[in-house]
Amino acid sequence: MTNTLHRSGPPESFRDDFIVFIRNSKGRNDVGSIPKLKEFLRTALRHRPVTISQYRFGSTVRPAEHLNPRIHWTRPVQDLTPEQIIEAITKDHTVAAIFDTPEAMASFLREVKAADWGLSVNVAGLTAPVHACAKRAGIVRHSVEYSLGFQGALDRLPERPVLELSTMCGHSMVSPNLARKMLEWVREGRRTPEQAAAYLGRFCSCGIFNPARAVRLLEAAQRGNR
Amino acid sequence: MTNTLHRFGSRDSLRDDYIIFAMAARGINDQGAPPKLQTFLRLALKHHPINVGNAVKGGIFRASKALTPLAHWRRREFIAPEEVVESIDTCTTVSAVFDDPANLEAFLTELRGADLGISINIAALTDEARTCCQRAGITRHSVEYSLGFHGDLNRLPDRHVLELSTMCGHGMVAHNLAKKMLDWVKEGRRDPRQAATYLAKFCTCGIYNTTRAIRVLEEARVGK
Amino acid sequence: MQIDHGKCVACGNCIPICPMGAIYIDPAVNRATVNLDECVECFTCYRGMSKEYLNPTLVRTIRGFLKYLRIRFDPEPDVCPTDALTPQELTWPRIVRQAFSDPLVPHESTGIHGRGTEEVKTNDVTGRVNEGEAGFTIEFGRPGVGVRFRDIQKMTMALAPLPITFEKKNPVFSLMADSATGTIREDLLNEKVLSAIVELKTKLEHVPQVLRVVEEVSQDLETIVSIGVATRCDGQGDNALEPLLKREGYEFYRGKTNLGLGRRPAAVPA
Amino acid sequence: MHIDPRKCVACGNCLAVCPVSAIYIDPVIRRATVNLDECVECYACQNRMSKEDLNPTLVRTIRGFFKLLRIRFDPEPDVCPTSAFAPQQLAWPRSIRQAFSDPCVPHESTGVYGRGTEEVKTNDVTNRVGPGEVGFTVEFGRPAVGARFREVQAVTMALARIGATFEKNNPVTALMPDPTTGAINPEVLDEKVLSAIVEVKTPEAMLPAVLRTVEEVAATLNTVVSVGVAVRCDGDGENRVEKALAGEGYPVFRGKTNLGLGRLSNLDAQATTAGAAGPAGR
Repeated sequence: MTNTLHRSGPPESFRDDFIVFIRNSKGRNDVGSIPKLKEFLRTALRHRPVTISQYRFGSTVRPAEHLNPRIHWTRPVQDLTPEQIIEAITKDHTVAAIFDTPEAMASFLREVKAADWGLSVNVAGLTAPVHACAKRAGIVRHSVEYSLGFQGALDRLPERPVLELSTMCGHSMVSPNLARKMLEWVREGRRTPEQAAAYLGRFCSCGIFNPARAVRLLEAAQRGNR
Repeated sequence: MTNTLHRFGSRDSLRDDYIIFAMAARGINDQGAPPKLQTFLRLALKHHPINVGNAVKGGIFRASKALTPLAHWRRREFIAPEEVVESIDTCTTVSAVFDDPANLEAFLTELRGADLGISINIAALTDEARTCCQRAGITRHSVEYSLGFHGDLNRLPDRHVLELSTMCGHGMVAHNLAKKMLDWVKEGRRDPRQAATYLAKFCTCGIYNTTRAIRVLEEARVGK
Repeated sequence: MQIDHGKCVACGNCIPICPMGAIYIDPAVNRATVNLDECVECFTCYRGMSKEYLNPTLVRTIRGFLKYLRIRFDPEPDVCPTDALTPQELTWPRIVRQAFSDPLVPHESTGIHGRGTEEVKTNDVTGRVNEGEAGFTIEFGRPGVGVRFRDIQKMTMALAPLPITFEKKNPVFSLMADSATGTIREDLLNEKVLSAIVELKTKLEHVPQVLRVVEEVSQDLETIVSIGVATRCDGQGDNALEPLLKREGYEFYRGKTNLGLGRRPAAVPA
Repeated sequence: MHIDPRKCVACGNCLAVCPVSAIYIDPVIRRATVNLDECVECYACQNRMSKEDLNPTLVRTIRGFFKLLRIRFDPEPDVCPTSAFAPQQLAWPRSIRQAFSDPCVPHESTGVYGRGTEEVKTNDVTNRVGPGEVGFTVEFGRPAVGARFREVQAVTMALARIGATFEKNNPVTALMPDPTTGAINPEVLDEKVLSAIVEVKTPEAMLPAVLRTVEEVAATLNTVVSVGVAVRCDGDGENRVEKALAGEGYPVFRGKTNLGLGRLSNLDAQATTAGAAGPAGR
């Protein structure tokens, strides 16, 4: 599950993409961890995250089993409130909060450090600002896993804006074809970037798709700034 | 105008793609060239090319200047090849596209006999082109090898899109259009022949290989 | 290229047609709009799309009504229903965009249609590249990415000190401020074109050196570079370039073969 | 995945949704059809599309009438109007596709839970990668290309040859009859999955050899490989590997940082010590 490790894009395209997640380790500190996960998300909400999520459940955008045909005229951009996500946590899967500024992340990390839940907290994002923010919060980072990017039959990958959007679900649940379709729809004025980001986000089963970055990428690609 | 040099694809995906073109050298043998270019195309037409083109006027697939709304239900696919031949009035480059090396070889044999005295080139797999030449009794003069794409490669789309869009080396067939046609074929909104025709209309030189395009569209349809 | 907002009905057909992806529906005016900074004036939309001459108001009304019902017309993909694409008068330096992007506009400097010179396509007649020599075509911007002259200049400046000669009949050469250093005219550096080709000739033994420089500089460019290398074949149709490129680790199997059927008329001296 | 042809109305919405482009409208029967050879059983279509329960005949009639007029319904892009997906019962070895592709399903078929292991994400608790060691996650098939185990095996056998040790608690390792050879169970070699992650741990000195091996083999594959390199930081939060990688020209600007806030807390101290000493290869 390295689903947050390999996002595609040049460094500047990650300036608004920091995923802070917390998880337990089976057999070591998983007993009684669920209240801590909920507390983690409630704390995160005080620092204006872009979205929060639980793995295998999703974020504030979710698919629906039985839609009413009216939905084609009246689809909301958000299906659940953050509080509904927190209430829905019944298993001890990883939970995450996504931030679009290092400042928000840093202020959150300060509270995380103080809360001292004893579970593993990781940040997926640009390593240098994460290192700096952790230091400011009084945290010495423990380990790092670096993403070395893609190799092999690279001609099977789509072009940059499509890849940047589709790799925001590291599990590849966001199809490049769908990402490209949404890019086209935005360019054709058929949907707004916010709506398009919501459609894409509904396919990310862990809810770590960053809608703020998606909206920015969609707006940039809309005008042909590739 | 290296518009035929860099076609994207593996060796296997280029097995049905042979472009042969004729051109005269400025100031050396261009006087009186248009009739020779017409002869070149007329000879080519005897050997079942899938497209013939004039670099300044286009190939058999062309845009229409004034459609009637009925075109959305009924559309003419291409113009008569003879119209392309007739349209040659300047010293331009003319081309014929073959999808079968046997047809190319037969054409080469006839071309050698016709002795037009203008430059003839084949853009294709170099070893296949060489074999065709040898069988037709021709020793190749020079070769230009395509060493492929370098640089900021993550700006390029995926394999199927590139195979379709680079068949107009001038870049007139947009990646986005190629992708749209791939989707339309997948969705059953158009069949591969119709989709290949739309793409070919954007190639201003008439070197678009619709046979190969149809094959790529069919492969991509089922996710290969 | 511009789109006449008086005519455009925002059908969106021209959007995927644009090789640069520079056309979009501007949400503020709900009309197709060209991002002029990214547009390379290739005229693909203007020339490649078939045209209807429908009444814009009528089409907009129908489209608006259908949209209310969540229905869209499913048109032929290559049609502009109202002839809304409108070329603008191009002046220097913007006109350079069209010269390098629209294959049907001749480069004044070359006289032949297209974007380069005759390369080895007429080598049997011109004798431009001989045995023991290699002719390079280094192309920028294709497929479907585009290039600004600023990036081309990075390459020409890196190539200029090498034992090479730039082809003089080449359109990029004609835009150089100083061919000895490889600099390009200052006023063009920000112009974006669909494709530009730098041509040069060198001895076979310098081929690896040139290739290394081209690859190194390519790493730093925000565009695609495609490399073509040409040589003259011997009496058996063999050449020394092919094994050399294999030794350098290049995988290649496609190219352009000049059959050697062209001739100089007796009247023109060699 | 199967699509029920009696329900499908060929709206085409699911085509763009499929990460590996395995769904198409079959021109003969005019229904969305899954190319089962390419399908990786990731369930993105079934699990992530919203569903309506409209009457298929009615929808087809309306669509057919619209088509005559050259008009189409312009729907929400993530909706299946007739709930036409019909998951099939997956038998071995095909069941392995879903285990490696659907993130919502545990790895029960291999006896390992989760797509990979906990990697470095719980390194503060497990100490899986210690000072002077490097942990690699070599991932096949993502983003959205898919990989067959035959291709995974090409790399695992090469890694075994240079003496790398595979993480025991990993679903790919579980498919190796003998992990010292890197060979994978022949029954699954042709199975295609959305993503498979190979994990190895080596001493720091072997870093260049592992990277070179992966790169060389990756260049011969018809899939995409992504490499992650994990290290333990020192007391100042620094590590030598980052500089070494940057020196080799790798783009090391992004990654996953473990903040070191976790600790052992389970009451069963016996199980805890056994677990902490147990994992981590070698």
